[in-house]
Amino acid sequence: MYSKQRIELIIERMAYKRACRVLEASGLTGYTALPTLGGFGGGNRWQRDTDISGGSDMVAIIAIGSPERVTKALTDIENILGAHIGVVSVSDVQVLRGERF
Amino acid sequence: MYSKQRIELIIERMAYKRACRVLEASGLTGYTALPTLGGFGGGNRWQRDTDISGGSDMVAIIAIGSPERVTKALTDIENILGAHIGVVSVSDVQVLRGERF
Amino acid sequence: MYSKQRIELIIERMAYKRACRVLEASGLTGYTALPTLGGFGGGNRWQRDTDISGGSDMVAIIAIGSPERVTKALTDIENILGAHIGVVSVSDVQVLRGERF
Amino acid sequence: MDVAIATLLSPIILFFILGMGAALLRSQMNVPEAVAKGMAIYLMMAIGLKGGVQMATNPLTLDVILVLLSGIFLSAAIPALAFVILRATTNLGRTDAAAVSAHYGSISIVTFVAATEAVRLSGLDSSGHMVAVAALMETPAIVTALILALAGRPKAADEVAGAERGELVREVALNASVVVLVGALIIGWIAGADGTASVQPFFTGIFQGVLCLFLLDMGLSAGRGLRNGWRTLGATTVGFGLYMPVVSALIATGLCFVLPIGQGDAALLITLAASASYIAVPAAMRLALPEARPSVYLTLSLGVTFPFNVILGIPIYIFLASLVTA
Amino acid sequence: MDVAIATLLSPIILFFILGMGAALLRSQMNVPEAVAKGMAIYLMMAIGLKGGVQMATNPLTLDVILVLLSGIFLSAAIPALAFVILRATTNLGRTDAAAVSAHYGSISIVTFVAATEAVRLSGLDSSGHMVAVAALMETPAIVTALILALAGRPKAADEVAGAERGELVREVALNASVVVLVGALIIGWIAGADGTASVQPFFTGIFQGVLCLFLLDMGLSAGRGLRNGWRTLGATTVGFGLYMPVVSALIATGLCFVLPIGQGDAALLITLAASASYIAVPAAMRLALPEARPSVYLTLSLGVTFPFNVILGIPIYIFLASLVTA
Amino acid sequence: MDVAIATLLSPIILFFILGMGAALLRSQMNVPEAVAKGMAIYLMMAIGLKGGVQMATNPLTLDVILVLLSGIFLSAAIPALAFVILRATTNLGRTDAAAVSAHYGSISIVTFVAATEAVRLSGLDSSGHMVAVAALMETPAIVTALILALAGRPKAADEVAGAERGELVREVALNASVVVLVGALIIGWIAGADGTASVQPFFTGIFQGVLCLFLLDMGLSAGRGLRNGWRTLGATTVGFGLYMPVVSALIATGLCFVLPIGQGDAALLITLAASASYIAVPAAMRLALPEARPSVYLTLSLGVTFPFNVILGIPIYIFLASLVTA
Ligand SMILES: Nc1ncnc2c1ncn2[C@@H]1O[C@H](COP(=O)(O)O)[C@@H](O)[C@H]1O
Ligand SMILES: Nc1ncnc2c1ncn2[C@@H]1O[C@H](COP(=O)(O)O)[C@@H](O)[C@H]1O
Ligand SMILES: Nc1ncnc2c1ncn2[C@@H]1O[C@H](COP(=O)(O)O)[C@@H](O)[C@H]1O
Ligand code: NA
Ligand code: NA
Ligand code: NA
Repeated sequence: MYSKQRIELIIERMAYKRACRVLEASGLTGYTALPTLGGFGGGNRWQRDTDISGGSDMVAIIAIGSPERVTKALTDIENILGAHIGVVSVSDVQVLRGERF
Repeated sequence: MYSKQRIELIIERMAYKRACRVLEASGLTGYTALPTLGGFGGGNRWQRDTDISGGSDMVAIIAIGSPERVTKALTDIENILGAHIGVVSVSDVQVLRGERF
Repeated sequence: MYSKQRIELIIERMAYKRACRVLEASGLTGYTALPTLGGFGGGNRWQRDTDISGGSDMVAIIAIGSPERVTKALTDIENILGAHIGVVSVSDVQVLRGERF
Repeated sequence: MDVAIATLLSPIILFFILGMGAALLRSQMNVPEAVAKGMAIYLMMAIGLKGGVQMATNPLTLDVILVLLSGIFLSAAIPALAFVILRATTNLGRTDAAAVSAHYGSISIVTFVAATEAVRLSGLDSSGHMVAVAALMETPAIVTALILALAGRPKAADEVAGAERGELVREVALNASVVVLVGALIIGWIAGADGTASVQPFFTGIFQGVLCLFLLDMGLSAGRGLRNGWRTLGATTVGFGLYMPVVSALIATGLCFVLPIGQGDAALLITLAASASYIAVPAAMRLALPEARPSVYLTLSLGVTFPFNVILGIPIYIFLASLVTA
Repeated sequence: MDVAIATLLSPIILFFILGMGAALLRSQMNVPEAVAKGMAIYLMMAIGLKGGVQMATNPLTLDVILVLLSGIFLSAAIPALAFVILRATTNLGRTDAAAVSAHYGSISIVTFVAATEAVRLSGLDSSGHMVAVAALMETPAIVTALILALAGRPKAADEVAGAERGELVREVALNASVVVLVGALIIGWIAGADGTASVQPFFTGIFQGVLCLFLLDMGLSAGRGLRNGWRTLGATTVGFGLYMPVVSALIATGLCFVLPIGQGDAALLITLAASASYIAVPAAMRLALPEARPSVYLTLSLGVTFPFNVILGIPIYIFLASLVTA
Repeated sequence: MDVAIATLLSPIILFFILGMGAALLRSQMNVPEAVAKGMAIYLMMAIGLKGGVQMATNPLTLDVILVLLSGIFLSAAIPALAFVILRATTNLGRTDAAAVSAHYGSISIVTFVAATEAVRLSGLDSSGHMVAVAALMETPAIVTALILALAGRPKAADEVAGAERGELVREVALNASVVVLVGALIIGWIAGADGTASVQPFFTGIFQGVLCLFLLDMGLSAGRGLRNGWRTLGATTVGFGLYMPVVSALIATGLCFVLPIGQGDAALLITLAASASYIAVPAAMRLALPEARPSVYLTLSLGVTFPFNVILGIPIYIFLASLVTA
């Protein structure tokens, strides 16, 4: 097993592509996006279904990578999160086939 | 980067609102809910699609917060999980903009 | 709180049942599968919606269990990931009601 | 007999059997949840509108009100009987038995629709207010079952953390099927046949076809429920899922003898009594009695009783109704 | 007056009110997102096709081109007025005010459809090129609003990381509603009445019914938006959501006096001016002005102005149109 | 020629082109997966029912059985040829080549439907048992391809962990398209024209319209597949995706000369031979040959061959069929 880091970025859907470009530019070899149902933040609850506008829709992006690449990505993610709605967290994980990340 | 904790609560959908209220009451500043597809527990497999009743539907709730708030939330979550179907786990994460959590 | 491990397996949908069987065979008491929206890997982006073939569809499987069971599961997961598209990571978590895992 | 065969060979039932067969053979096919939910809302709108339009032409007579009250009575009374039978013949605990009995007092709107079609195929008439009866029968059963479940408790149980006053009432009184069914009924009543003419191609024209697709999905759902869940049920519990609808049907038949009700409506009332809920009641039970096991009540209602009713029960209930008016 | 009541009692509006009521009463029911999105695409295909088929039979005269240009003018000009009003009467900052005003310059296609039905119910005719007007009015408002928002900035703001040249233009010019509406319009134009005959049962026959289901969902969406969001809006902001559509309508009415336009088309142009976007513009604003608060502009457009227009506004706009041609 | 133009200008094809254009221009619009899956099930039910009803009126003659067997033969034989061509002209390895060839032996049901429409537009008749031919042609190709792929392996490969005996057979024999197509065919056969009359407004009335929406989505899917995937394909591989359907069509045409088959049915059989699978076969390949690259076979089948067939191929295949019966 190899030690890597895992980014979990929860971000508004309209900024999803921007986040993707940033992750790719940082050299991360992959990421996966998951849909969300709803949530709470800034004192407001939101819910995906029956929000016809999709205005508060979020996606969760998971990316596993080496600490250097993760650190590199975080600078730009911080910039995105200055403008866009979202939250990011980083944790330590172990992976198989470490050369892939 | 600031050290925080991440709660991951997988809970039956009908108890989702109860879990939300508990998380909000504990002072956590936000959470995000994700849909699920299926799973396994107690010896039974379940699958979301084509379960017309939605009876075994689960949601995954992710909340990032300070250790104190997370600890506070866990007492009530333990109570909910005494009655409702679900699993909770807590892990350490690093975040940007630590004052938000 | 009890110390356990959390497997996060992101794997192509057609291999989902195989992964389920492996997780169950390793003695893990439960897992939950989450849908995905899209992602990036091997230089290619993919997106779930409007990919009529479902060919690049992935699922994310989360399983919490004791380190021994997780280690046991990982051998077979490594075998699956030799043939199928996917990524696995393991992290440390704390749980309530530790006897369940 | 002819009715039974005609019903069995209608595309709706055949698609149900197809779905159930595919699930039992472990096919991986499925209908997306979102589509199934969308169709469920559509079906309830269509049923409600149709009932409302019919009610707009018929005054709300005392006879109708008697039938409405009978529906409420059946929904409230059947769970008590079901509870006694379950406690006497199965090894289900008090809470599980109460939860199961709530399902049998309440109704299945799809079974109701399938019965409406079979009634029509038999050349009988049914009236729009039976939709109102169906809507009224959804919830009284839940009240009875909660009384039964909680009666046995030493003292009021502690609330689950995060529970909120009124959430159960809101769930029971404002769930999708009540909102859409009752709402569409009222809209049909207000707008009448003329006002709804422009929406009929959608709500009437393609109704039967959508029902085929929905029943394919119901078949998959029932088949999978049965295959995953039957092991958790003892033989006596499975048996209950097969004879209880007939018991409820007989009670309703008895009641029909003293009610001012036509043959078609009687068949529908009997079917409603015999049918078991698998969406609204399970949701309410998760909130009110979370310790009751969904694998028991869902397998029974969706995997055993629903297929029984749709394939075999409805012709029996139409036959019972013919006795009443004979 | 009769038109107002007929509109109010049509199933479409009644289902909207049902959904809004259920949401305000905190019902948990919802229509799956996927189904709502599917219906939205369907509705735009149907509207586009219908418009295209009608345009195929009528030549593109100078009169028509004048109406098209008027639509573009209204979409571009209304935001400037809205911006001035918002800055003068509310406490919204420059960016929020610009974002809100973009919504009021642009249009809501569902309001347009509801108005088309009401116009038809009033016995008036409307023409296919009004769909083209609707499509053309979607985007100019965004340009005006961006100019207003950015004019106040000391210098060009730094780009958000990951932003790409052209992404905003692509989003604005190739979003689903532009692609489907304009695409279907052209397809209807090419294929004509004969070529589209075989698809009419889907796109015309069941259109009204699908609209009922869609408006039920819109009602849920609007009601929930209003319930969650009204606290973030001050009274003057809510007021803006109620009088701004009337202000825009009056401007459009004035323009209609000098335009070569029929009564039905005038009613639609006025409605378009009065309607506010809640899908396309919010998406564009998230990309272009992410610091503007969606809770403000969405609550206003979807929770306040949309219900106002659908329930009360449309009869007013039809009345205004009758003044023009009188 | 006229047929080619009429086909090209039908709304179905125009919506396909619209979707493909939008995707190639990088529009972000999409049709939700759940809706697309729901429509796919609907289309297969409709096709199956229609075929079954037609078969109910025509006896299963020896002529029909010959056509059925020819379909099986084509499905089994074409992959062998495709494999040889791919190995000779492209740099694909044995496994990739085998996986691709499975797709070309199997069929695309949407191409089949589009051809059925074009055949009808050309004034030709086709018969219900062609649906059975389509269903039968889905799987033999997979068997051939697996033999080709595994023949080259030194010894039986180790099983993937978690693989289960029978899972591949279940996937191939009980996937959604087989279950629904064959199931609906049998249901149509049992229920006949009378029994299915009440579901015709759904399954026939709105069929063409739903097809438009589905093909819009297919266009988006094909366009995106092509845009993301074409770089992984060499020029010779792309070429294969363009000439292989014609090669298969010519083989089928040859066979038609010796078969007792009408012109419409011949056109459909040729189209089936020319069409390539993009749902059922990819799924089977992921289980059976996971090391084959989906980006190769999906891009080829969905991004190259499907658009070719739908836009240009079908008129050619109808022309080829006219040679047979001439
Ligand atoms: N480092 C990663 N972190 C998260 N997901 C990944 C990562 N690498 C690959 N994936 C997911 O796995 C899929 C296949 O990746 P690959 O095997 O690299 O082609 C991608 O499309 C992603 O959804
Ligand atoms: N602490 C948190 N943990 C998880 N998700 C969060 C958290 N805070 C915010 N979110 C998500 O981000 C969205 C926007 O939050 P905010 O920026 O606080 O308005 C919320 O609706 C949540 O979905
Ligand atoms: N160890 C676990 N890891 C992840 N999810 C679990 C685990 N155990 C249970 N679950 C989820 O919780 C549901 C109910 O589990 P149970 O309470 O064991 O019946 C399962 O169907 C899973 O979706
Ligand atoms: Na009942
Ligand atoms: Na406007
Ligand atoms: Na083929």
